[in-house]
Amino acid sequence: MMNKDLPRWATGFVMPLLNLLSALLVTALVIHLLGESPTESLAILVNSAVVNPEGLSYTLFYASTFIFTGLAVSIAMEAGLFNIGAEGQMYFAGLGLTLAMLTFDSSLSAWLLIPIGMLGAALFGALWAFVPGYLQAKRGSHVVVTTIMFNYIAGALMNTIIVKLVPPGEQNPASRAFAAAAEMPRLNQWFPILGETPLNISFFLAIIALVIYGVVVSRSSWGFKLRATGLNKHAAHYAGIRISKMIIIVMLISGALAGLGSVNSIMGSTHYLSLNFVGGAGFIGIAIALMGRQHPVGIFLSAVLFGALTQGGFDLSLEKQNIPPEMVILVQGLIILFCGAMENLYGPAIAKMLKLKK
Amino acid sequence: MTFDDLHIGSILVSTVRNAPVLIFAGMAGLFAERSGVIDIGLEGKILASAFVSAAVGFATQNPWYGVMAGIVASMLLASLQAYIAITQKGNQLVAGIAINIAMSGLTFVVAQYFFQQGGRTPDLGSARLFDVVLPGSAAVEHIPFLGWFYAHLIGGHSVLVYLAFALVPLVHWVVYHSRFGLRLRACGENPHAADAAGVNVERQRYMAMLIAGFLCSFSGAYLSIVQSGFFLRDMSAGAGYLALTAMVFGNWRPLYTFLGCLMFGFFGAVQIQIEGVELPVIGRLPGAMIQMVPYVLTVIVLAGLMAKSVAPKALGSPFVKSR
Amino acid sequence: ADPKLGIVYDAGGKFDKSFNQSAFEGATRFKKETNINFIEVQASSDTQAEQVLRSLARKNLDLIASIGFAQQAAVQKVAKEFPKVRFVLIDGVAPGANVNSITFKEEEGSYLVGVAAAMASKSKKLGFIGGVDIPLIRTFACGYAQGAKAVNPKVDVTSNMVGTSSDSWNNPAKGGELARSQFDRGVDVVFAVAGGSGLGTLQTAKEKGKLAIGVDSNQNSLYPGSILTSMVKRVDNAVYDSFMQMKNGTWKAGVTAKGIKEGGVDWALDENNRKLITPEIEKRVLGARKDIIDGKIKVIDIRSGTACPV
Amino acid sequence: MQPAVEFRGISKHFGAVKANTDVNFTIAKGSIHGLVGENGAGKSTLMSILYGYYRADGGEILLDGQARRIHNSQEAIALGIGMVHQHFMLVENMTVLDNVMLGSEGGVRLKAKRASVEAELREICARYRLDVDPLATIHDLSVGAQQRVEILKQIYRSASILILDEPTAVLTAQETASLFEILRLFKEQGKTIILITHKLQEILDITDTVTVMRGGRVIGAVPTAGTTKEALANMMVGRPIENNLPRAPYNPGAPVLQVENLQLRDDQDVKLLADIGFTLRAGEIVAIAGVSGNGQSELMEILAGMRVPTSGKLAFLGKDLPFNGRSDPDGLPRTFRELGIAHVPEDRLRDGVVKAFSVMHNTILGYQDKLKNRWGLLNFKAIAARCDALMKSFDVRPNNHDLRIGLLSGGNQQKVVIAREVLAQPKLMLVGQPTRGVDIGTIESIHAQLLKLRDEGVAILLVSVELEEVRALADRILVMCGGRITGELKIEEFDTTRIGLLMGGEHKS
Ligand SMILES: Nc1ncnc2c1ncn2[C@@H]1O[C@H](COP(=O)(O)OP(=O)(O)OP(=O)(O)O)[C@@H](O)[C@H]1O
Ligand SMILES: Nc1ncnc2c1ncn2[C@@H]1O[C@H](COP(=O)(O)OP(=O)(O)OP(=O)(O)O)[C@@H](O)[C@H]1O
Ligand SMILES: [Mg+2]
Ligand SMILES: [Mg+2]
Repeated sequence: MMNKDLPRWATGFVMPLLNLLSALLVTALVIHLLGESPTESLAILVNSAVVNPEGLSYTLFYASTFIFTGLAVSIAMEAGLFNIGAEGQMYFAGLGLTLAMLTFDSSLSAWLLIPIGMLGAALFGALWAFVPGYLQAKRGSHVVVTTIMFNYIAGALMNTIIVKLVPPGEQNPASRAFAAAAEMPRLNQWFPILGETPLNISFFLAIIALVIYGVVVSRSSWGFKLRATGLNKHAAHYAGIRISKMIIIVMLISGALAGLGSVNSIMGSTHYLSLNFVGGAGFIGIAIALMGRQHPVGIFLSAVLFGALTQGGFDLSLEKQNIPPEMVILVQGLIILFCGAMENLYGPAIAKMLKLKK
Repeated sequence: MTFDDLHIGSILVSTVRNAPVLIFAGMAGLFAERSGVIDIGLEGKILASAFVSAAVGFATQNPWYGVMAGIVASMLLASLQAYIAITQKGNQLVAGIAINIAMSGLTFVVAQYFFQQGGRTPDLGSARLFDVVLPGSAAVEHIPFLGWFYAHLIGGHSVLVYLAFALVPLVHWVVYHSRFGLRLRACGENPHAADAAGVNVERQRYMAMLIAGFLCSFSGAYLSIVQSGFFLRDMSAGAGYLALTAMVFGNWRPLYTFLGCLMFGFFGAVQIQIEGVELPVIGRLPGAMIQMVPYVLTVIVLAGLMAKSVAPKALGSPFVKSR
Repeated sequence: ADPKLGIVYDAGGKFDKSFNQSAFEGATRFKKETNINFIEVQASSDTQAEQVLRSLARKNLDLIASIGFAQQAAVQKVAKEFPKVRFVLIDGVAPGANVNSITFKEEEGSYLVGVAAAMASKSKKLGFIGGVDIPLIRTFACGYAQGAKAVNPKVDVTSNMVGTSSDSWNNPAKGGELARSQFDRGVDVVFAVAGGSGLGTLQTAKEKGKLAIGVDSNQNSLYPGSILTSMVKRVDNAVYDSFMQMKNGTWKAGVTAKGIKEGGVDWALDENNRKLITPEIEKRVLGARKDIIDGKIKVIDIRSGTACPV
Repeated sequence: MQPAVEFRGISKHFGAVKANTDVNFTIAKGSIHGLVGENGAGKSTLMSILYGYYRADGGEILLDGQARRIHNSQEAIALGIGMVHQHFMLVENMTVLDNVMLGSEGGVRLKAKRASVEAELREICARYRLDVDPLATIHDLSVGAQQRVEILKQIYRSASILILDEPTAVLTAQETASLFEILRLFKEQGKTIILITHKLQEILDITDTVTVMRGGRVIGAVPTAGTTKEALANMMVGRPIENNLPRAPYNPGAPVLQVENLQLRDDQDVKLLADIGFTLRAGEIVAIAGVSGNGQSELMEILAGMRVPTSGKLAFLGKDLPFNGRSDPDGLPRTFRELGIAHVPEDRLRDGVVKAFSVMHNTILGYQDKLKNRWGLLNFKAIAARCDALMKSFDVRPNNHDLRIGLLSGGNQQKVVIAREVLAQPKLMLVGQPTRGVDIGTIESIHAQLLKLRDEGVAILLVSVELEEVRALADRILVMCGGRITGELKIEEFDTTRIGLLMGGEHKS
């Protein structure tokens, strides 16, 4: 209510910035306590994640995955569903993609393999979200609970399957590597300045997905129905929206989006399916959706921020002996805390200052 | 597979030992959510108290100091959550998730800094909480069934196990038969009504969150100073989420939540027992497949038996005075 | 000049009480003896592994030790890009003229501890607790069972896995719970191959007065009197040797599988478990050890595609 | 006169909105004091300040001559102030007993007190002739009964100053009458009562003095005895109110809706509707009168496609309504809307609007698919223009289509809903409680709209518990009780007593 009176530049720019600074301040304190220099650490972080072109490309590579998982969580959230299962959906989607690649990578060209891989991933991701969606729609089983369960189930199932895909004589619990044709074209072939980077066209796909998401959710009649369902089920029913169908469809889309995240991770980087390749990207998607307020621009910025942390924090731990890689996790948590949960921390203060000036 | 292969006795004892982590956290979540505050941050609180309990327990070589320090840590986190959810009227889900993530990082960083063992605390050794042996256990040990029942199912656990089980009727009483509980439920259902009736909604929610923090700390202490004897990074391993699931499963009611926790403990124990055992029809299941048994069963039970869960109506929405 | 050395741990980190830690110890030993420093980094994901290796390679390091099979693809790729940099891959095989791949015959060491376990067990029921159900862990389990059954075909081996996620290596509560449940079923010796979760197993064994077997490094000293022995996997030696060879200019690329004969795996006998290992056990284990070295006993490696015979 | 409450220079603003400006007046002890004014005049705000919800920006409140600062509801309750809110303040899944005890439990253990409180409640119920079972759960109670629980709460706490904010908005004539009986009893006991209502007849019936507010200020305070409805209305709105709106002569056309033998049972197989049958023709308004909770809501929901009947025949323009054996109404309202059935739901906040949407978005709710282009996109420029036109012609205030509709007053929300449904040019219009909680000026304009629609040949089915409204709008009247139609009257036969009997279940005589 307070914010209503604040100008947009304050709520949209100054406050998030202050929140981010607060998170960094706490981080700096921790770094100081660990006996390292906060300013140097920040310099390393920024340099590694943004200034250095190769680092920036890694930032954007991680961001591409996060955009997809962030979108997956966001779209479900618009319908009032809290999909905690992006992690499992992306994991299972990796299987769909991999099965497609293992089948076709020796016979088809890249132009066909990429769409097929995306389709496989989206399909399997959607499939993994279908059951929770269906149970929510038809049986009223809480989607939060079922998606958590489905994360665990995906873990167990994928473990069983991946072990079966290991080529004989290999140690790594992973499928065989795909043929070169099944690799997403990397951006460094057009922009050599990016250096050796896994950044690939998935990044553009992610941007396209953001735009489509933005248009569909806020400009289309389906998006209108989606949001109405999320905000008021009774009114949605009154408006003739088929709520159970909506829930199932939105969960399918959500799962498919989470699934597309695996295209970047697998076809864009490792080129094989390995155990636990998702590595928390699904959970980060929750943070991104919440911090980004389910808005395409917000999702993009949060995804890039988290990508930068993943990249920069890694270099930081490399250069600073006392800062373990786990420090990044703490910083992520702090940023979500300040920028996502306490977004209004400085609202009253700013309001007061503006009033005083007048 | 014969009946004996199932080792019912072992499963039951294992259930009793598995459940307390979930019971403490489940009851904690119940207080928070019954007051209207979503507590997805159980995981982070468990982890924080597990670490602090172990670290202080080790440093002082007294498990009870560890437990107390764990309580302080968990309650501090709960107050932060409360401050965000109640005073700041921020997003409760975000707050909880942020705390989970931050604690996963912080416990590692701090443990590493102090102990230099890769985010682990040293072994507590004798500073652990050990199992209580009921008087006369040795004497009755040899009586069939009754001996086992007395010495191993009822007896032979840590004090915290008894605390966990004793907690359930206590929570039930507080929620349904005390003034505090009446106000708690009212705040979670319709804070405006509570407010109009002269209940201080914010204070009530703060208290609920502090209780949640208090109870949740035992979950962490149980993990580190009872079950393991040290702290290890991310050792909560999803217990907070599982407890939350048990609570939703239990429809935000203490007794059913307790049953949910037992159910998870039980399925977990069954899963241990059937690993590697030749099952009728299916044959021998691969280890990883068996891991999913508890989760699949939960989904089935949720879809079949307890489809409709009714959350407290005001859950998740900050209380803003006005109509 | 001194060689520039680097070591890259995998997601477990250098304190995993498992092979990363062992590698760290080997490198540290080298440093102490030679006063030559090394750079160390942890790669948390497969994508990061490639990034790390590349950034180390760009620093013109002479030798990079990559610990863990997860880095296999990354080593293969980066080694190709930087033919002048040499790589040692532990636990995996990558082709390349500048790569030395070192794997271990975990089945052989496990066989030895299986023999010891079967002899020490009164109930003739043995337990195995693995972290995650992957081929490497199954190799341990199968070697262990082969050794045990060689002593007495009637010995029963119960096997459990902690879980399926990466948490499974950090869940001592579950590791302990699995052990309790196995003890309830009559098991009296348990072999834990589960990283941090295994610590819970060892501890529970001590608490319950049963025997446990440690893994990777010599864990006998953790709970003297209740740890029967440890299946040591000398990653430390592999790293130490590689660094030494680099220093002495004798480093060679290739593929090595280190078994007992090559000093890659072994059982651990020291003052901590001296009392537990009776002369008969010792005799039998040493006999088996000799037979394996002489090739009289061939322990099946399930990774070669052969099913576990027991 | 001894003053119980004195407002001195009270001001309160919310952002730019001046809800109360320099409010001064006095309420005499032991009197019933009426408070009237348009929607948004500032009545609720003033009472909220008295009850400690809001802190006034300026001015002071005197209780029994003493200046008091009331910071929260606890303090208000301690000072003997009780409030029955516009929207009931009850915890739905708790019993009456627990709701009464909430906040005044009298000890840590509930059990110790429960029995004695229950006995006391039964005693109060008997004394005040309040028909409430203390052990019933709130969501099982009718609206009227919930209202009685609110009163019960205040009696139990022996409030000496009782504020009632639109207590009669959802009550039937009988319920209102019995509420007033209780209020008179209170007055006899020396309690002070402040009554907010939009129904001027009630002011005349029961109050001693009446204060009129407009735009946050007090326009006047007059003894009730010396005033008339017209005079009050004039003060409130600033212009005379037309009571007899023009309407074309009754000339019904072809049947639009035919209902035969309609039955509805709930999950527990309880009969909610039985043997409903009637015909509705083009160009007529048929009103369904009855105590709320007697099946009217269910009937409306069935006709709107929001619920599926157990059995029965429903024909719209001669064709069967497409329930075709479905058990799930999911999506059905859309089909019905496309056939030409519009629906103004009785619970507008629950069903009729999405509070978090802007006014503009709410004007397309239910019609979103009609307005999309072939890409499925909505042209929000055009929709905004459409919305502006609509807001202008229905006089929706404030005139800003980007405002969240939740910020509009109930009356203005209602105008948006009605405008939206009228704009769809329906053949049948279902209207539930169109003027609940709406001020007289707005009632006038809503009634005018509905009559215009009728004159244009639309068939209108009106559900209202307001007999005044029924009399003002209906051509024919059906009375429902216990899920059945107990009688039918032409408007010429309008007779409050007879309708009252039929509403009570007295069968067609
Ligand atoms: N919490 C609030 N925040 C902002 N503005 C408010 C708030 N409450 C009331 N207002 C504004 O104050 C004015 C007075 O509102 P109030 O609710 O007191 O009117 P009212 O006379 O009770 O109306 P009604 O007859 O509809 O109940 C309105 O213009 C409204 O917009
Ligand atoms: N949070 C709020 N912010 C701004 N204004 C508000 C808020 N809450 C209520 N109001 C204002 O208070 C006034 C009264 O609101 P309320 O919902 O009580 O309407 P009402 O006309 O009394 O409707 P009804 O009694 O039929 O529900 C409205 O004019 C509305 O604009
Ligand atoms: Mg009002
Ligand atoms: Mg009103």
